[in-house]
Amino acid sequence: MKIRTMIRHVREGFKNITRNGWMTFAAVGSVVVTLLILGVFLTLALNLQAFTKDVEAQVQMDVIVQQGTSRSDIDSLEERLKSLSGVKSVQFVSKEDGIQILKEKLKDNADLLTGLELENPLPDKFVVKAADPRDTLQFAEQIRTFPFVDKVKDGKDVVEKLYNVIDVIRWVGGGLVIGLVFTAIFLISNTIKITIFARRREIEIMKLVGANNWFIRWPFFVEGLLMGALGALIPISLIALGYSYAVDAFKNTLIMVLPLEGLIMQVGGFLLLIGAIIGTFGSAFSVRKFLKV
Amino acid sequence: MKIRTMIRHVREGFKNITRNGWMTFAAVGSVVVTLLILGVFLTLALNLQAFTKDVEAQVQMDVIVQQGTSRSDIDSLEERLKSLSGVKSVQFVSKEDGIQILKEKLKDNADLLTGLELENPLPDKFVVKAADPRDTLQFAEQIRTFPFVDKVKDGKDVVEKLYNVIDVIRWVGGGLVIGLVFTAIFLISNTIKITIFARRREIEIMKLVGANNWFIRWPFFVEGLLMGALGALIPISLIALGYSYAVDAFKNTLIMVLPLEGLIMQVGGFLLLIGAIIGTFGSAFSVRKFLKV
Amino acid sequence: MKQWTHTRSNSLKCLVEDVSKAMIEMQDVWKTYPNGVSALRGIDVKIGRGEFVYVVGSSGAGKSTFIKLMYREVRPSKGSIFVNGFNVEKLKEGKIPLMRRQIGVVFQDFKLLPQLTAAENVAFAMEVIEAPRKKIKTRVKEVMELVGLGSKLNALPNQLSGGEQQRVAVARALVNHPAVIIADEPTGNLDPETSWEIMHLFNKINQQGTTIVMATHNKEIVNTMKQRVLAIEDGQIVRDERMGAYGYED
Amino acid sequence: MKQWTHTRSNSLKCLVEDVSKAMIEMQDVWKTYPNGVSALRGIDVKIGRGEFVYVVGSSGAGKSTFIKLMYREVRPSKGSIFVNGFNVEKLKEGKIPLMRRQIGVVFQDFKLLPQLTAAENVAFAMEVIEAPRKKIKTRVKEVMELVGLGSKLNALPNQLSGGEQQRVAVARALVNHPAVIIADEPTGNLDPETSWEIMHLFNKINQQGTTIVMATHNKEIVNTMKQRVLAIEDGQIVRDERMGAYGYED
Ligand SMILES: Nc1ncnc2c1ncn2[C@@H]1O[C@H](COP(=O)(O)OP(=O)(O)OP(=O)(O)O)[C@@H](O)[C@H]1O
Ligand SMILES: Nc1ncnc2c1ncn2[C@@H]1O[C@H](COP(=O)(O)OP(=O)(O)OP(=O)(O)O)[C@@H](O)[C@H]1O
Ligand SMILES: [Mg+2]
Ligand SMILES: [Mg+2]
Repeated sequence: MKIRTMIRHVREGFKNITRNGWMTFAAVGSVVVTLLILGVFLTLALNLQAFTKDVEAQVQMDVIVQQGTSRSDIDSLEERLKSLSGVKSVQFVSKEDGIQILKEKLKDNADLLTGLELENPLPDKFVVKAADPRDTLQFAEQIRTFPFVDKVKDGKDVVEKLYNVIDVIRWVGGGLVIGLVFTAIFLISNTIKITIFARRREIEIMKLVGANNWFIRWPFFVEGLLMGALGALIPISLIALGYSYAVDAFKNTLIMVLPLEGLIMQVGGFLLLIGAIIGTFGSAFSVRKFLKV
Repeated sequence: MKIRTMIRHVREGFKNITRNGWMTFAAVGSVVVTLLILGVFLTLALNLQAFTKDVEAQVQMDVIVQQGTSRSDIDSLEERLKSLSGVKSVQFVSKEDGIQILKEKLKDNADLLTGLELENPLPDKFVVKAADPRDTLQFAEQIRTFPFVDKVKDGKDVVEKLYNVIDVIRWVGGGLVIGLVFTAIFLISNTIKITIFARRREIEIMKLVGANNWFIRWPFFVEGLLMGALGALIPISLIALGYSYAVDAFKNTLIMVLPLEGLIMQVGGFLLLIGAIIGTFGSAFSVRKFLKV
Repeated sequence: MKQWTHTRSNSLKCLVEDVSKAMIEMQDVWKTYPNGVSALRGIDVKIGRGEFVYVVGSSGAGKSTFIKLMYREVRPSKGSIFVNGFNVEKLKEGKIPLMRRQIGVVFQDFKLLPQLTAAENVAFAMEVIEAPRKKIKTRVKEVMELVGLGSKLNALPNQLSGGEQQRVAVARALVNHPAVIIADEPTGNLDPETSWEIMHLFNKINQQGTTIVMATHNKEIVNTMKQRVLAIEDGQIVRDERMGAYGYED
Repeated sequence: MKQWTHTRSNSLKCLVEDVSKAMIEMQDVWKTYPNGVSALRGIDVKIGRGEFVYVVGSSGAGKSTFIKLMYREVRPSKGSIFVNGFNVEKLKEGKIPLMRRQIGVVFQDFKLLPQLTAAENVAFAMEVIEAPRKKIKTRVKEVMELVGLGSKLNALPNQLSGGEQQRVAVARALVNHPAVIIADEPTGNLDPETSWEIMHLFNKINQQGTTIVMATHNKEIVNTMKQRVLAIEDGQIVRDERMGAYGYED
């Protein structure tokens, strides 16, 4: 193909956007709305994922040291725990710290414990966190076999329930996002298909006048790319705007939200990618049907 | 309008579905996918709402009775609490019950409390639930003024945080549902608009041949209604099927899901309504633009 | 062969209606299209009830524009138009279809509904006036046979030859026995023999009192069937002859 | 006025090409449309390089079908078709455009691209063969002036009169100096004078060696410009005369 022909195709692609005015407008409208909903969803899903990661990261286990273990044995146990690959942090909590913490837990009824400081029945312990919280229960099994370890409290019941809930949230969230991605792909390519169906006579005429398939396809490629990109830029801007308000609104509240820049790069990049790819190939693919003349 | 004309319009509406074969097919495809995503969302949102209601329903307050209050005074306090309008349940927890509960709470460290039974330092209390959990804090204020009440533990901090989280979930969920409803309306009517735009010449011809606006509109009404209804029935069936699996899958798990029948009635009814209304009026409305001939 | 006087006498049958008033009247009509093309410039013309008028002129002279004004496909930039008592420009929106039902139009580009069969296309014009189904069926068959398409009832427009499509358009214009038939080049895609059949049909209908306005390039037809001829050049009526001829020599 | 012998002598210029072979050849070609209509029944015909052939026949006889076979708009049910050395039916998909670029077609229904202006429509046929932009611009202007539309370059098809649209279709068919021009009723919407201008144009092009096949209903043209006449009736060639006449009397 000659360069001037390539230039011609790009020029025609641009012109077609305005030539088909109303129809292109409507189609881009559909792309915008579809990608907007997808983008809002991705934004929420990414935040939800960050939130569940955060919750998971709080999972830890108490490694209870046997009563009467010597300081040096405790130190060597600490070394051993720290040397486990995949362990993120090991924090020593002495029996004295333990009483304080228990008191805080009982709050109003803390006075029940007065006097216990003198003959402290609590053990020394280590609070251990795994780098990957999902390994916690496994580490617990392993640590139980270590010397000087009385028992390991991994809160198995609670942790398993927590994982259960998090897994459901992730599956549902992930399923929705994937479903929405496919929905968006379908809706965008379907809309483009309809607009091209409405122009099938023109494609037929072009073929009858001697155009080959690529000559006809190229301007549709360009047009589709433009429509997709245009249809992505609008929702990206809207989401960036809306999200920056949300970040402000949730500042100083319990709810943690991801920072604007990184999120917009991810969501925006993805929307632009979908818009451009589906726009381009959706239109090229739909044209194919009418090229058999 | 004569009856035979009405019959003719209905017949033409049905025929048009097949006459425009491919295009109608594509348009119904878009309606199906749009309503499917909306339906899945509504299903999740309804379940989420039920879940948050459930969590809210667990909010309660402890009304601590002053030490040494006589049994009859306690009884009259109970009467008084029960007579408050808007209070759902009032449960008496004696100091003895209190120790048991505390022991369970401390679990492994329960032995710390041995001996406390003899000189029980815990107070008697009432556990009070409001019919509308949101009124709990207000009731707490009110109950604090009652005689023989030492203090009211309403867990204000925690409850307020909980409400905060629930409110965010509801706002986000509600916002998404409303957003999706509008998205669906836009996408469906836009798709129909494009298909009608592709047939604008026909509308023009009809007018030039002497058809009046209603004569042209009626078959489009019927066609739009059919497309909308068809486009709603498919996702309703899919959601019913998928949801019945979900109900089975979540049986005997932590996650509570709403029963199939009620949900499908609500979601299905809504989708059918949207499909039919947008189908009918979307097409009639789009036709209007081309009637000015 | 029909004569103008003949036509006149036929129109006497319509005395009960307002014969004194013209069937079609244009007063100082101008048309400039939005792109600046001035298609008609000061048209003044009266066409009586029962007349048969040829509109001739070179390609792009303004014949179709002149014709499209009559049923309000095109709106004049200036001037007034009366058709069968309707003031076409002052008509309320709801009345436009009523006006159009008085007129059978053969469009230059046929304007058939592509999704409907030949018979359905013709039937459409009758459904619009809410005729009973049975009557539609018999009448549609009748006119389709009149134009020689009795065997093509169920063909879609794109399954018909150019001339067949044109005859469907003719059939649709006739089907409701309109007061006026306006035909824009109705024989452009027909062979001479078929053209003459259509012309004889128009003639017969005209003799029954229908006003006919027909734009045409067919010199032979115009010259043979001596009727009134309106010649349009460059947007103006340059000739208006009773019993005229096509009048261009090459 | 041109004679068949004249045409022959012109085609001698093409001796370097394969003159012995016909430009267009059909061997026992049949066409039955999917709906069962049998449009062509056993067509055998040879059209030599540089010939000028009129195809006549009544409406629905099969002229357009005959013509559409040549550039593969319609596929035969049976038989083989050769155009300028291409075996039209055996052609690989990728070669079809190459074959079509040898042929300039004036379609009966014009087939103009509605979104493009008159000039852009004509230019399209040149863009397809990747002609340089400047050459396109000058050549498009040239042919548009040849068909008398020098002032309508920027009008969209729906802003043109019927005859003007038809002439844009003619201009598009000429623009690439094709080896064959196939014209289906190219003067159906033109007044006699403009028709003659187009015919003189075709004549000149034919004298330069271009083969021309033209379906027409215009008796006057056929009878005046004595050329080969193929008469099709009911899907069969019923007459094939050198220097023939339209040959139907009404
Ligand atoms: N796509 C089609 N499907 C079915 N039948 C068709 C189709 N195209 C044409 N026909 C039929 O085939 C026959 C020949 O049609 P064709 O278009 O070749 O006629 P024609 O000679 O060009 O007529 P005209 O002078 O009216 O243009 C006609 O009876 C027509 O109805
Ligand atoms: N919609 C339009 N917009 C702009 N210009 C137009 C439009 N329709 C027609 N014209 C121009 O107005 C002039 C008259 O057009 P009209 O269609 O009335 O011609 P005509 O006499 O019917 O010609 P033909 O015999 O070719 O059909 C022409 O120059 C044409 O280009
Ligand atoms: Mg015209
Ligand atoms: Mg034909």
